[in-house]
Amino acid sequence: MSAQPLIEIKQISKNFGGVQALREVSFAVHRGEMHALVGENGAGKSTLMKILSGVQTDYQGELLINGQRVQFHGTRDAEQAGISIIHQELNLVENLSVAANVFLGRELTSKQFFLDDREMEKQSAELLRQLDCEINPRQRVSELRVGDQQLIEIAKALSLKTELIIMDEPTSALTESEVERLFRVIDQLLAQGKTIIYISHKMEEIFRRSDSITIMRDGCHVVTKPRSELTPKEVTHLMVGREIESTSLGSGREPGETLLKIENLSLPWPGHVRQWRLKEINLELKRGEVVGIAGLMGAGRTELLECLFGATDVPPLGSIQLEGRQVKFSHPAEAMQSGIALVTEDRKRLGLFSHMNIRENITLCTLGGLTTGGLISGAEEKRAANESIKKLGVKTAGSEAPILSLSGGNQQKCVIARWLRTEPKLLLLDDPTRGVDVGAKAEIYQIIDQLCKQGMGLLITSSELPELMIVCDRILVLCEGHLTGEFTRDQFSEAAIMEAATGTVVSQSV
Amino acid sequence: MSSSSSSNSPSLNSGKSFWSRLPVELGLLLAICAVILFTGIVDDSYRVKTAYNAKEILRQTSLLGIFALGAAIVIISGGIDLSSGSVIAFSGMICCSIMIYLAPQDDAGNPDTSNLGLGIITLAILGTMLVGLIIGTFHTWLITVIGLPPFVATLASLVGLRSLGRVLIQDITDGVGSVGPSTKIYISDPFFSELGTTWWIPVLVFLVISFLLWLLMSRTLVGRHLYAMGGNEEAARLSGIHTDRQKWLAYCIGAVTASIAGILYCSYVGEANPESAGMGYELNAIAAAVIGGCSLTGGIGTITGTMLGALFLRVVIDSVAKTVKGSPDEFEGMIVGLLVVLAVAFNELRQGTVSRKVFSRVSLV
Amino acid sequence: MSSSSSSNSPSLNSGKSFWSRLPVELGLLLAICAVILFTGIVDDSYRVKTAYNAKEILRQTSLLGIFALGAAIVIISGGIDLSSGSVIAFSGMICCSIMIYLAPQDDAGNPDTSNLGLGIITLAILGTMLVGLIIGTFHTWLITVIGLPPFVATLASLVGLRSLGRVLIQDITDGVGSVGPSTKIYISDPFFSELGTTWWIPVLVFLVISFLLWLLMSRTLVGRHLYAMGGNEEAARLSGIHTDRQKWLAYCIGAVTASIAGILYCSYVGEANPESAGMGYELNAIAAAVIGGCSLTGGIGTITGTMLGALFLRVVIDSVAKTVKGSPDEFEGMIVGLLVVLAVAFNELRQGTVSRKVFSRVSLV
Amino acid sequence: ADSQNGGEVTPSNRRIILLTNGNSPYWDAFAAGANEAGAKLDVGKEGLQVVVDRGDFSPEVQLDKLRQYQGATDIAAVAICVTDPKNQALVNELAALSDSGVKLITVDSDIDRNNPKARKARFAYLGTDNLAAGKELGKAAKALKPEGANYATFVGVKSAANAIERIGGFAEGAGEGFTSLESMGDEGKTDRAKKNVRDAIDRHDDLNMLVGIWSYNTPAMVDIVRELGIRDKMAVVGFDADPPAIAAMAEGNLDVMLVQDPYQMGYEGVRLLKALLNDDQGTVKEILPNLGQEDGDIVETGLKIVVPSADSPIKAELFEEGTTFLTLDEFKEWLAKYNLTGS
Ligand SMILES: Nc1ncnc2c1ncn2[C@@H]1O[C@H](COP(=O)(O)OP(=O)(O)OP(=O)(O)O)[C@@H](O)[C@H]1O
Ligand SMILES: Nc1ncnc2c1ncn2[C@@H]1O[C@H](COP(=O)(O)OP(=O)(O)OP(=O)(O)O)[C@@H](O)[C@H]1O
Ligand SMILES: [Mg+2]
Ligand SMILES: [Mg+2]
Repeated sequence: MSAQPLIEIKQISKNFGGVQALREVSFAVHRGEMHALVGENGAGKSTLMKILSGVQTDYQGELLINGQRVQFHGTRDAEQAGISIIHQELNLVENLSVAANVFLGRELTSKQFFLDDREMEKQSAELLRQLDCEINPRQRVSELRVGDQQLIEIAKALSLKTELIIMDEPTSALTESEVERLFRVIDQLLAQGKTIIYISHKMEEIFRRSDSITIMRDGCHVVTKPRSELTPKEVTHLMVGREIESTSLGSGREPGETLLKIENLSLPWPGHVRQWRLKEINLELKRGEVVGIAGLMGAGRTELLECLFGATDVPPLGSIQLEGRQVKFSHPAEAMQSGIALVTEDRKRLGLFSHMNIRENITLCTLGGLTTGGLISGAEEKRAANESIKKLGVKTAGSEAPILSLSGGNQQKCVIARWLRTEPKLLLLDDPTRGVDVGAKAEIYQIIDQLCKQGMGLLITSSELPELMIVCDRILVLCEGHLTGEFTRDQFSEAAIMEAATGTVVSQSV
Repeated sequence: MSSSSSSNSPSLNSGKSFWSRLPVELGLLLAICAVILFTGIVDDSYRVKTAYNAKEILRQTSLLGIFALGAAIVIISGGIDLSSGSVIAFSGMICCSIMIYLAPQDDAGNPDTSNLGLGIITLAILGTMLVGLIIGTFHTWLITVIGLPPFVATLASLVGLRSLGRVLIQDITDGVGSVGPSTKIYISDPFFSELGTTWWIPVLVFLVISFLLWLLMSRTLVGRHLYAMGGNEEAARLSGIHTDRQKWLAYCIGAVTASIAGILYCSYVGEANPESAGMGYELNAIAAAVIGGCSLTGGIGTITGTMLGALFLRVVIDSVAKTVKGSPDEFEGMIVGLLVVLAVAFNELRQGTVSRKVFSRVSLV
Repeated sequence: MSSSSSSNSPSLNSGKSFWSRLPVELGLLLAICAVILFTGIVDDSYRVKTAYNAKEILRQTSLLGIFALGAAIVIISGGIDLSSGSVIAFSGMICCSIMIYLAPQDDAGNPDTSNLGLGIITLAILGTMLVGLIIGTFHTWLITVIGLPPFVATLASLVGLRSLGRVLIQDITDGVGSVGPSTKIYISDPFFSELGTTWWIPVLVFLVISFLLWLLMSRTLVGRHLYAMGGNEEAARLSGIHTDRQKWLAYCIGAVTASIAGILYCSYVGEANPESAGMGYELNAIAAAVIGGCSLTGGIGTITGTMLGALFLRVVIDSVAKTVKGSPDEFEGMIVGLLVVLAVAFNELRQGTVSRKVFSRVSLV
Repeated sequence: ADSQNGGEVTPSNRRIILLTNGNSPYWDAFAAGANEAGAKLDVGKEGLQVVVDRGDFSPEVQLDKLRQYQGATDIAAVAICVTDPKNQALVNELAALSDSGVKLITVDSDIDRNNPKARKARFAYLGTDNLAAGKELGKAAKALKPEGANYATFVGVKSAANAIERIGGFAEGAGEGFTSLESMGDEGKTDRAKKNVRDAIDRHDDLNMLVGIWSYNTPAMVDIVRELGIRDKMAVVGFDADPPAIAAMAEGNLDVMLVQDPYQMGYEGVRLLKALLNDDQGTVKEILPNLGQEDGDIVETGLKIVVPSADSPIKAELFEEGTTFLTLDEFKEWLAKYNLTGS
């Protein structure tokens, strides 16, 4: 590695009105390396990267590129200096076409002034082919799935052809196959001598390719070491500051009688070639059992859970039996009434009430029980909130703190707490650990295990197979809306499950 | 982690909840006092005729505040109601129509409104509020079933209701009594005219409505759900909140408060005149709500804030009338506009990043 | 996966882009034809005096359309401009003031506006457009620097500008000539009065402005960035777009188009009257834009759509005047309101889920 | 008592308020007269200030302002043009105001004279009621089209009292043979006014007379008639004399203007109020010679019928003796005398 580091971060601190997001962080990134950056939620990774990419322009400390001190005044400056970033949150304009988004802010023009859409479409098609996914560049982004949208973000970053590419949790919305493709692209980039800073909460990705690893905690830099000198266990330890007891879950669960029985559940998909988002799904869930639903992005996992929760726009066909009783929900409220809870996939958009504080977020669904004579009793509500906070170990100063002041993991715990207060028989978790750090993940697994032991039935989807294999007793595999496989713990194997998740796709499309 | 969050949160906590709760009301109180003080110094009428002016300002604040509260609740629930002005005009017309229908006839066969009696008046008021309820339901229908943006739905009834009123009043006046169609209905009943004129009646109505709505918004399930829906409608739906019912409630409160205001106005003015009554008042109401700290992106705002917002507006207008000796009516708009800007800018600064973020995200407001 | 997405995308594509591009304009065209047809059948004047009626409708459409386009661009950029009505009144006042200042004096020492000459008129027009530019800049300043929600900022100048105009016009008329202060300025110059009266002049202005704005919005960088900012301001900022400059452009276009409309209006009526001119026109403009398919959440809308929206409104109003024999001015509001609802509902159905999603996410609209 | 009291507090400036029913150039002439009087009679010397305050044709605004005056301490006297005589609330406020010691008169349009409370509230009335004015214009119209006519009336706010009275008076004065085909309001918007004329003409081929009720309606009618070139079949008559209307008559596009005398109203109003404030019986007697007798509290400021030239079919003898009959040139001279551009 060349002596002169590409990027030197020196004593950088950042403070958001009382929140010390970064405390005198300094480390160096060398040219041509893949530099992994890990840390808990709220460790300050994204903030640091925002500074590096000129999004955050006011901070203490200094930033050196090729030894020269730089001070960015905007993302443009960073791009000039050869830095591009894939942000953690999607930043796309949904009403514009794919091509327009890829070249947003750097549109190609003919005669200086007029847009050259044809050229942009051509080039973005090229970029997307690199990621080998054939999205039509003319398509509106709002018509794409989360996964494809994430790929657009990646294509956008690649289109800059910069020296350094920062990837802030690029895979949080991608499935295995797409991750594969991303890493193929990463290999190409590294081969071209580009430098990559890679942030993720997924250990196997961290250790897969990266040359060196930097660990952050509470806004401080803990250590930067070559990957060879670290093991996942050490990294986790350094991140969280304590051991994560990865005791094998699932031991000592004894499933009770049938809780949920689905027969020939189908969800029509008007105005689409595939016609069915879900087709003839059959599944059975017992009390005290955790069933995972695996599948590629877009397989229809969310839809399945939404069907059970009565949250779909078009009503599903087929029969759903809860405790032997036939049920048909036209509104989530009814599902809630009969003891079903759904922790949604997209926390920011569908889970949180960002204007409200932690207490209000936790008690929202169960206020009815906290009223005396029609009026909410403040004391009762506080008690309830604090109870949940304690039970789930939400790390916060108190129930009155704004929900946005929490880290991703703790926000997720609050959402789960909201639903646990409804004392559901059946808990639906749609990708509950997306963007949640290892520590919080482990805690959520524990919670899941406890709930299951208490006799609750859980249905879980996840974008990470290993996760499902840890927490579930059974795993069902969805593919293109069809149920293509069922595995019990003893049959769990990534290969077999991926086979089921993708296999039929091929057989269909040919 | 725990250490960090516990070290962050308190500061964050105090850093937000203090700034974001108190100040809207606090700032407004200060502003109001400042304006009153200024007026009292420049002009002596506040000193000489304190009681009279106080009563007058309170009465007018109440008339505005009553439907400003309605507007505020619609805004908090994440919508907007542009129709209040026309609802005021329309419901005034309805109220008077009911009264002349039920009124005893004089020997010329025309309705004699000089002495209606409590029964008829009560009936008229209830009837009018019912109409308000229907209008609110209609708005909800347009928004939830037809799927119109609230702005468009209420804009439509802003232009539609007034003209409907103008058409109806002619048929009604034509139908009743021997005189032909008229564009106005006069009510000379002394008791009815008391309603809007005697200062404490509107004030009382205002305070009662405020109290009820305050209870609703800050102490009940429904209120919490309205805030939730305003903040994040989709999440609210997925939390098992019947957003349609919530909207129905919000728009009905908006329309009914407006129709109550309409009754009081028409009692104060002593006539129903759908052509000019309440023209443009919807903007005053929205202004009051926004000054009172309601964010047009929904989910943010308080009853007390809106009350103070209305008071602030009226105090300013009165102060202009008192201090600008030449032709106050011309200067009014300018000064009101200026102070609205100042008041809202003030809140902005207080609420800081939070609302700033919200605004930047939802770019309409 | 790749194969699956490829199997979805084209269908998704054809399944959406067709429905979401064409129909707004298409639907409007159909609606317009329907209304015209209906009017032509019910009343003979379309058949007897076709040319005359056509010219008149086109002239009025242009007067409305010019500032409706401005409103549309502000809306597309994710804001809203409530001030156009007052800007129209104010700029009309400015235009006439400049003219009477520069006008030759008659023997009584009063300005003689009967023959101003091209020079003065051009100066007045340019001056007025400059004022429009200043107003737009002021709005941008309020929104970007002070951080007011566009609704509030433009609401403030809606009330403020009109009253400022009313105050200024008196000082100006007092200052010029021997006659005392007046609330109106009359311009009798025949050429100036041609501007708004001869049908093809406003139409030409309208078409030119439309073409330029169409180029801007659909063919240039700036337009693309305006759409981007309207759709997702944060994303636009992160992509290195100078959102503040974009906003400045949008609000200036809004204000300048309004001031051009103001000039034409005041030429059409031959007088400047800041008190009543253009009262409430801001809502017509917004209505035209919304009917034309602009979404108040920003990022969605077209120039052609807005043009058709304006045409639709005027055609409907004219048809009411033609077909309602009794007192059309009273029915107008009702029918306009109704048709606005129908038109927008129509678009809703067409655009289907996409816009539905948008609306549900951003709860204001 | 309050006004005295207020007077003691700030003797330097007490206001004589002249509250109009709305905003139109008609009231500019009125204001000119009032200010002229203020200057000539040097009211400033007594710490008085003449202020013209404008309504918006709705009783509500006048109510608000009347209450506002009661709340203020420096209001010495008020002259008001009542938007709506039938409105009881207005009467109550007027009574309250005069009870609070403020000198009160009405100008241009009076309260309902059969209402004792109202009549007691105001000291006197200066002007010509719109009903009479309407009648006179009606007669002129009759003279223009003796065989009768189909007419349309154009006004800002149809529900405004002066509109209702003028329209009613016109119908009465014109008598039988005259049928009203349209009565259209434009909310005070001049462009709407022109559109209304256009639509009315378009709707009724048998329409042959246009009647302008508010000052800006007449120019609007003239413009459209000129544009459509239907002057020969269309008789054009109207109230008030806006500058454009005067020009229109000069070029022969307007048959008759009925002109009230706002200038004199303003002047005399201020003069009377000043006299009342100083308790100067002499001037009061001079202005109201037969005060105390039947209708002694009414001063007719008179009407002017203005025709293009002497050879107009409209003749002086048609009208009440209170009404002055002028040709356009005479009228222009009269305007010049008071340095007015319109009336
Ligand atoms: N705009 C902001 N305003 C206030 N506080 C902020 C803001 N952005 C980040 N923070 C705070 O700064 C700290 C670091 O946030 P950051 O997003 O960098 O963490 P992270 O390491 O990216 O976490 P994750 O792994 O969940 O992405 C957190 O405590 C967060 O609450
Ligand atoms: N915004 C959208 N527009 C059109 N189709 C969509 C949209 N979102 C999802 N789909 C379709 O619906 C099906 C299910 O999508 P979805 O992403 O919910 O599946 P999923 O299994 O829940 O994936 P994940 O849960 O990992 O996001 C997919 O086939 C996808 O094509
Ligand atoms: Mg992050
Ligand atoms: Mg999903």
